[in-house]
Amino acid sequence: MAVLDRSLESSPAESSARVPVGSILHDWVVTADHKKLGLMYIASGLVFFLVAGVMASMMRIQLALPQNDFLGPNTFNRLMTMHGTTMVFFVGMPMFFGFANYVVPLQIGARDLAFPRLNAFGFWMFLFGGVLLYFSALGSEGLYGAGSTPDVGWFAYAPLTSRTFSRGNATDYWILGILLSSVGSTATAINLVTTVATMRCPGMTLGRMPLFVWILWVDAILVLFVLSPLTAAQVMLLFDRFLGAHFFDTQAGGSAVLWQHFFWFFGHPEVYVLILPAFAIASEVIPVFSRKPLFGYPIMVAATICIGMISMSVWVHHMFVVGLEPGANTFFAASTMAIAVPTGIKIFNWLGTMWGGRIRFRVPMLWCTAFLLEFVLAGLTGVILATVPIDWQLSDSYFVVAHFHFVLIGGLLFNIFAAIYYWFPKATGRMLDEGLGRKHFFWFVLGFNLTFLPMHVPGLLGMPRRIYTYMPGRGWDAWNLVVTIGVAVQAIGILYFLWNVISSLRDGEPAGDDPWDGWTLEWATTSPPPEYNFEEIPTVRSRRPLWDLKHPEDPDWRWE
Amino acid sequence: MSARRDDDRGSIRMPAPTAWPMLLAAGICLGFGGLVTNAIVTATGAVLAVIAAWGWIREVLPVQHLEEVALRPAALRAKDVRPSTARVDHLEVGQDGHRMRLPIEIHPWTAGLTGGLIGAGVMALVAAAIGVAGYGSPWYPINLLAATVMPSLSQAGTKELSAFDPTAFGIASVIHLLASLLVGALYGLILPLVPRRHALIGGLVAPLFWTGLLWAVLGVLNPALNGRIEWPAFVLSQVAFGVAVGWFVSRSEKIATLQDVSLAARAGIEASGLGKGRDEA
Amino acid sequence: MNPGSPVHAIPDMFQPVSAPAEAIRQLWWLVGGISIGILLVVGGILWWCATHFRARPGEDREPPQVYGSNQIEFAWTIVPVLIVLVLFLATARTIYDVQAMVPPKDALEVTVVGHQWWWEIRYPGLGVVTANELHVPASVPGARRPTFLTLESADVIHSFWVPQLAGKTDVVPARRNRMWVEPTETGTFLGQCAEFCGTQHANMLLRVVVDSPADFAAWVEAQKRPAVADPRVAVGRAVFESTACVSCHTVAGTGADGTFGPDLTHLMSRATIASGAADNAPDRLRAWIVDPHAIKPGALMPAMKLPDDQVDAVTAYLSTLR
Amino acid sequence: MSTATAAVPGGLEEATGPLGEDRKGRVGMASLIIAEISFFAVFIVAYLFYLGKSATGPQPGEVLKTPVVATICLLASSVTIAIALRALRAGSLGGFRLWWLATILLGAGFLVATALEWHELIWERGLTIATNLFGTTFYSLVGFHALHVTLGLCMLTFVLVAALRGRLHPEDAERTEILSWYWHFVDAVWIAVFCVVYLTAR
Ligand code: HEA
Ligand code: HEA
Ligand code: HEC
Ligand code: CUA
Ligand SMILES: [Cu+2]
Repeated sequence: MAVLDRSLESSPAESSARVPVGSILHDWVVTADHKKLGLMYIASGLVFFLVAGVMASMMRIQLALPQNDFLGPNTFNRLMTMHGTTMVFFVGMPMFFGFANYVVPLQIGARDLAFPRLNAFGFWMFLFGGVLLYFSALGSEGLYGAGSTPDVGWFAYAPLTSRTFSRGNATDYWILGILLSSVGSTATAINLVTTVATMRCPGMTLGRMPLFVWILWVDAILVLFVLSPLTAAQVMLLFDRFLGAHFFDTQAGGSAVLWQHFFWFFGHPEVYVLILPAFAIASEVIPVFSRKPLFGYPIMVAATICIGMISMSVWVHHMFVVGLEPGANTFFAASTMAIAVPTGIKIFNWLGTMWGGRIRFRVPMLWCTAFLLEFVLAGLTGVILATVPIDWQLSDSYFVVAHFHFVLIGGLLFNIFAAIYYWFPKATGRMLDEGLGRKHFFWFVLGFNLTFLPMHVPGLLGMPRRIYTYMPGRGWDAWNLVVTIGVAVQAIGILYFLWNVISSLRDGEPAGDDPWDGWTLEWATTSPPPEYNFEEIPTVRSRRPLWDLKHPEDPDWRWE
Repeated sequence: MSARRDDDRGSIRMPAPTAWPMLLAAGICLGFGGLVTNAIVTATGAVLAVIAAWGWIREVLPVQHLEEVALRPAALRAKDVRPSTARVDHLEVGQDGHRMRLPIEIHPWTAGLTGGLIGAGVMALVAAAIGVAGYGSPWYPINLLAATVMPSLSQAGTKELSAFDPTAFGIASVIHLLASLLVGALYGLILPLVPRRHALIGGLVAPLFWTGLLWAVLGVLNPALNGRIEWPAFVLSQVAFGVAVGWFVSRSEKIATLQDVSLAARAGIEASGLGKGRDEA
Repeated sequence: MNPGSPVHAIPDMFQPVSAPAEAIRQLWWLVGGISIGILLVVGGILWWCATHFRARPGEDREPPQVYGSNQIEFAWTIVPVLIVLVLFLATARTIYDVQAMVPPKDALEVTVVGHQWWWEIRYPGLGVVTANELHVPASVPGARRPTFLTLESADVIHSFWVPQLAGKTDVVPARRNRMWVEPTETGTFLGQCAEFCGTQHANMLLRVVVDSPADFAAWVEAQKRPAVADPRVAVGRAVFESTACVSCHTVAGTGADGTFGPDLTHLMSRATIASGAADNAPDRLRAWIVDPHAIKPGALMPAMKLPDDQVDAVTAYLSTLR
Repeated sequence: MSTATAAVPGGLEEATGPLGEDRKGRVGMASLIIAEISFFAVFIVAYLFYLGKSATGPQPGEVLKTPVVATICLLASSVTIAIALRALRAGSLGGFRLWWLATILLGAGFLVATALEWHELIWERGLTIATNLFGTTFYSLVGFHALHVTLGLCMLTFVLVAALRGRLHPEDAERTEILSWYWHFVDAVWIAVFCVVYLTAR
């Protein structure tokens, strides 16, 4: 292959700008290309994130002062439900599938996913599910005649969701929106499992798969196991509401606790479904910027599998206060705490990777470094909650809200940002601006800590979650005000980010094939990669094929 | 990485773009959307779904519809990955060995675990002796340990605590064994990292350290034990444990030969440059 | 009610006055301490890495390629296992300590029924029914008297939470949960419903008044009496009894025996109305009867649309129900 | 899909991994079956959880008859589909059509039996999905199974039509076998349903 300079003017990204918009749109809508679908997942995830973020900001304005009347109870409850539902199902999930779609085939040296059309189907199911959910704002006849979005909380405890207590169609929209998008997610998970199992390039044994691929593979398998129980539970609820069935009808002997079991059997693994991609990203970014291979690769794989398996046996920790037997509480306390061990292994192995490296603190690495600290704090509050008697105090309080925003933002979102900065050059051919990136990082991390660190305190002082207002004088006022101010600071960060994306798309610095001096296969093709990814399917001999080429005197395959 | 070279082709076949999956999704969503809007929506959705499903089937059967994607001109292809100019540092090691496990003679698991078992026995003996000496019953310390998880025992008086209780015995044994084995394993792993004075560190410093920790938290962990414990005797039993494990672990390996070896080697670091690599993959 | 008892405005779990809450605070120090320790260790290592292993600009060298170390990896597996073991043992014991408690013979039995969005409180042994304000006796040395609560729900899931007394327990329809408190200090302690239960979840507040044993006995006596019948407010009473009020509210000694809303027999003995949404002051009471939704939007009591004079009369009548 | 394109040079199938891209149909179907198993598991758990908890009648023991014929039909269809596949591999398209048709008929027989059972339960015993917890859990579980049988039958019929029109060749055995996995899975679910619903009712 000739080593020639490529002038940007003739790159495909540029030339497509001259094609009419309608035709571009058509290209994206009918595509079966994993890269385009991946980008669409990520883009729609970002849009949903902004929407849900704005909803969160409105809730925070309402809560800034005691007995504020910026929002009424119904509006607040709807925003709360839509914020949580959106963030979990329409931000976290598409980010997982987006990065999996985009990166996995490139990293395993494949041309596409195993079932490209099924992939498109999965994406559109996800998107239309979300659209249906949001259509409730117009289409659902609420109690007061106006349209109303669902207002039962993101885990929709029975019997609040029964026809008796939730009239109108709002709850039906919630069920259907999630049900349909889950079908899409299951399809995509099947696709990913199959792709990784069967389409790795020659030489890429399981032991040579990049850890990113490993973790997402485990994650997709986890989705197979836990998403259909949610689907089943939603179907039951649908039967209750439309056919008069009694699954969760407490008046006819049905059980409210059964719904909780079904929901959390999905719900807990779901949070690991969300966090595993974050782990995957960190496992990719930290080594590259520390200039060392990942410390303890085999044990990292083992820890991932352990997390996947244990996560299916801990769901009752969301139910410590429903009054189960002490034996059950004890067992699930043990299994929940056990998960700290494989997670700890991961943390320490990332630290081990950084130790002795030559760390380049570019923006992706900044996010991952911040993630390490924030996530440990978040995990530790998780362990505090797993201590059952303490959970009796703190369950359903703002301490829990602080815990899960710490994991979801400090853990998941930070890494999503890292991934966006890391792979943006690959996907667009242009770098994101480093200076703006640092501003984004600084403001967002500051705002995040200003918001969610103080949020632990009202929880410890007895403030329950999901309240639209509270009485003055309970010791919560000042804390809530600080929390709300923090959101404004976060918003500044987000605005820098948006500006960065928009301006860099138009005139960012050209990236070249391999801007980070990376080691996995995606950096061996162009940025953006051609539709077929590689002219020739590569062959690999180690976990870091590009290292082998860059350091023929000291290749990895001599050691692995 | 090396590329598999086929004859240079002008194009690669990729699945053709198709709208059917999107339309099927739209159909299904409309179909269900009718539940909350209008039956007409359901009907439209169902029709759309059937048509789209058929369209999709025609797309892949009998042969899937592929599209020729022209290869990019050579100038626009990825550049070859070239050797880097950066030199790679290597860890300094005092002696040669195999990368996978350094030093070769260590059997950390077995040594640590056996040590833990021995320590468990020694500690149990010491504790039982103290129990007999102080309260005339070997079961006394055992019951106290079991009180960690058995609230009934934590309220019990000295008389109940001196009696044999099979449940308490079972629970205490499990806790005792588990903790001993884990700490033993830890000894097996960590002591070799320390260049010298294994007996002192393992036998005295470490037990004193965790006794101090225990002292701080025992009130919460096991109030019953906390109320009745005699610290000197407790420290004695811990030190007995530490000495036993430390002695066994340090005896079972030839630690002395490692004193001039770098920490990296003692820690069993796996790195390029340490030991010999494979020549051909 | 005992006016002298202090109101503890901050429902702070770190100022427990009852056995289960006390046990939890102790556990907190253990778990919190360990957590802070771990955080410091990880933070320290991270700090060290960030300061000592930064790439210096312009340096064209790669660091030693270290792949891992069995010893070190095992070590940082076992240490967390040990820590988890300790945490687990402490957790297990406290769970049994609290959950396996058997009511002593002279324990006070109370049934708390959660409604959308208020609390019904019954003392089955004493024949007392009240709402939103739970009175319990203080447990004094020598005559310990814990209170055992049976939790039931009339509609959806609620959760009973008064942090200074005990952890929360959910109130689940078609299920009877139990919990207990044993306060050792008198005073009023605040809490609120902690499980999302619909529109007015936020205003489903709870007050627990811990009385000295003597005060408690006096309170019980007062609550057992039927409602006072003050002839001066006979008009208001007549209005009350001839409107739909009676189909939802009970006033012992009158024809009013509805159970959909709170028992009003001794309304004036309570410090707040509508489950803490408003103070129990005459103007608030009047406002409530005129339009409950102005105070508690979405509350399940309809605005009765009574003419002004009738509202005044009813308010006057209710104000006599001490 | 894969066999059909095997002849196309330079297509997707080139990226052969250790498990082989020609296995992707199998892996995909196995994944789908995993997801389906956990779907049914939830309905089974719900059925068992509510067994005997119905506040009002009818109880399973009073109305359920052991569906012997239906069960035999479905179990037999698993055998016939295997024979059909063997015939296809051996290149005997005639045999394939015959046994495949038998499979479809047996499956349809099962559906008819279920329909009759439901007819009796609904119209004579007055048990609907809204009657009590038993009705709720029974119709959902058995109904979802029947739905899967129906879907399976549709796909089987599709293949039969292709075979009758001469579009099916021995090279398609792989794809057809993957379809048969689905059918076996449906059969296995029935065994579970049979044990959980009908055996406990006796
Ligand atoms: C990405 C999502 C995510 C992640 C990763 C986690 C991780 C954990 N979570 Fe969290 N959790 C949520 C998302 C998440 N959680 C959400 C969304 C909710 C609320 C749902 C709702 O009610 O709406 C919730 C709620 C929740 C509860 C229920 C609270 C309640 O409602 O009563 C509990 C209780 O046990 C819990 C525990 C844990 C634990 C033990 C972990 C562990 O996995 C953490 C492990 C990590 C560490 C411990 C740190 C690193 C480890 C070391 C440095 C090693 C040394 C440490 C020790 C030995 C302790 N979580
Ligand atoms: C990935 C998950 C995720 C993320 C990222 C967030 C992000 C945020 N969340 Fe949320 N949250 C949840 C998941 C998440 N949340 C869940 C699962 C629940 C539980 C719901 C339930 O109880 O059912 C919850 C509940 C929840 C509550 C509790 C509600 C209650 O119990 O009453 C609160 C309150 O403060 C809150 C706040 C916030 C804030 C301030 C942010 C901030 O970080 C948001 C930052 C974003 C912005 C500030 C937006 C920036 C936008 C702009 C700058 C404008 C651009 C505008 C356009 C171009 C349109 N969240
Ligand atoms: C449809 C039933 C219904 C009717 C009719 C009704 N109420 Fe109520 N009432 C309730 C409910 C429910 C509550 C509790 C509301 C809450 O706290 O959310 C309540 C609360 C109250 C309270 C506060 C009680 C407390 O202890 O906090 C008062 C006072 C009251 N009602 C008076 C009246 C009067 C006077 C009338 C008639 C003019 C009336 N109610 C008619 C249902 C009703
Ligand atoms: Cu009742 Cu919340
Ligand atoms: Cu969880």
